Amino acid sequence: MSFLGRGASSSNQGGMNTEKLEMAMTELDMVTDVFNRLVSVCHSKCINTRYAEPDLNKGESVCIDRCVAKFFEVNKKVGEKMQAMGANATAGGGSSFGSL
Amino acid sequence: MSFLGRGASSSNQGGMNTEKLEMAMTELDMVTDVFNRLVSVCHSKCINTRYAEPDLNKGESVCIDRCVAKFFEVNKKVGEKMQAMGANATAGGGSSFGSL
Amino acid sequence: MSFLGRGASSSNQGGMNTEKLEMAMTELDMVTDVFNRLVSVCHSKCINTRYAEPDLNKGESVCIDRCVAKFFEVNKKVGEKMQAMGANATAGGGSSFGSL
Amino acid sequence: MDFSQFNSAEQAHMNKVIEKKQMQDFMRLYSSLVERCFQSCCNDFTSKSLKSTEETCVMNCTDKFLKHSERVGARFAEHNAETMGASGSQL
Amino acid sequence: MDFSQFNSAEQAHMNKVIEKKQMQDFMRLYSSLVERCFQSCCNDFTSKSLKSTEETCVMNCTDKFLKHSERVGARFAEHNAETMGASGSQL
Amino acid sequence: MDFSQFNSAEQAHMNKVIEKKQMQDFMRLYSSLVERCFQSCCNDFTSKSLKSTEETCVMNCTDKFLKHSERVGARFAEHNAETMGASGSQL
Repeated sequence: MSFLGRGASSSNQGGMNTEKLEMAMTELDMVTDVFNRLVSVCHSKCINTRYAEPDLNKGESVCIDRCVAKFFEVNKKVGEKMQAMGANATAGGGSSFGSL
Repeated sequence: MSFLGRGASSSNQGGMNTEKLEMAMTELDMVTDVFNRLVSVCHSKCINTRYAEPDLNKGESVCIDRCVAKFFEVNKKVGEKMQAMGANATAGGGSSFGSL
Repeated sequence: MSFLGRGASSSNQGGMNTEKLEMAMTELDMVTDVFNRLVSVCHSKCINTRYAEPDLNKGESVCIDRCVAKFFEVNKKVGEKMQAMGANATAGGGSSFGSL
Repeated sequence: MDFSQFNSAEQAHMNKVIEKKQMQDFMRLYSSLVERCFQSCCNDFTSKSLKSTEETCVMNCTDKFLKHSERVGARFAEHNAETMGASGSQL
Repeated sequence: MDFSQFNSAEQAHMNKVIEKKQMQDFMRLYSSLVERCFQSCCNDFTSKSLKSTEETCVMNCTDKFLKHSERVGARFAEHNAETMGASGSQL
Repeated sequence: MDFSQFNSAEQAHMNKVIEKKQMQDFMRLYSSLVERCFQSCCNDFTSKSLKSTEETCVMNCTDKFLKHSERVGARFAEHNAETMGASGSQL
């Protein structure tokens, strides 16, 4: 959507390399997306939703740390798997899965 | 958002009819949205989440085929219903519901 | 994304103050987001999903009214809480939470 | 939202943007409705065609969701009107 | 979708936009897959490293989801082809 | 992300875009928090006003979610720092 209406010479406007900026924005969007999923999934795994107190208790805190570590391990495994399956052919040859 | 800052003569820039392109993009977004929902809902209906094996078994495969067929039937019924209710007045008179 | 490629003098194009328009659009997006969440959460609280009849029954109707009222009260409490915690420092000093 | 401070070019542009957004929102509503009613009503995949009980459920689900949505919208608008007082137009 | 009425500048632009969108969709697929398989397979947080049963589950989950997605895509394409007839290209 | 190869116009523009995005992300966080805490804490619709037990629950829910989010963020940043080594700035 956002790429419509920029005309053909869109790759250099006002002294800016817009392609590079767009790539940075896409990366930022992706990191935000992963972070939001991580927050949500670790909340569902670790936080007691009775909400009897305002602070994270010891068990919840430890659970969060492990949850994040495990999530990144899963992220790496899934990335390797998808690369092995060649599924990332679609992605234009990106090779950075698993490193996030 | 993406339509801001394009100026008044936005409907023809660089020899492109941007209105037409935007319509095509909107359609593409909509099809992608429907497809993602279809994948998600049929996964929840058909796939055993114990993940004991990597392949779709016979039962899961047949279920997927029926799930997709049924989803399109529901899509059609809902579209007809909304047209009948005149709810699609909001959509600027689009008449293609149910055909996706 | 949509802000890339607009050039440096983007704040006034074609006689329009785009900053102001963008702010209005952001507000519109936010209101839409809140409304969609409200519809979804009150549906889950109030509507019987057996769908035995097409109309809202008396109990469902009353529940919806109370659900919306309560949601706004929660919205206000959460906004006040976040302001008290200074969490909204990130938002560039916006002070309109709780009023939606 | 209060658009009264916009000049006419801005208002015209804003109207176009809002119209576009309403179209997208309607599409999103439509597909979410299909997903929601399918999820609630279809649980038998021994055949690929809709059973009549499923179809009735889907029709009621659609009807009810739209009525629900309308009622929430009415309460929402009332709340906005109260909160913002008499100044300007609200969503 | 039928792009046959587009001129060449429009088609070139459209292709770029679609390519970009596919990249974003792929990223979205990737992160949703990680979330999905993590949610289904990881339930023990007495340690921070993946157990071998969890790892097997994640691998199977990934494999199965992609096969599921492919199969849904095939049925989806068939449906589109039927609905739209022989005119133009479909997604 | 590493913005060190950007020229100053690009960095300035990028900063503006990021600021805008942070605003939107904050709004999204805020509404998702309201939804989450309402969903968990409010289950009695025999009256339209918040009961004190519900209010306490909502306050704790908000507090806890923000602390949770902060802790996840800290671990996330550590992970990124480790993965990417000493080169450039990370999100």
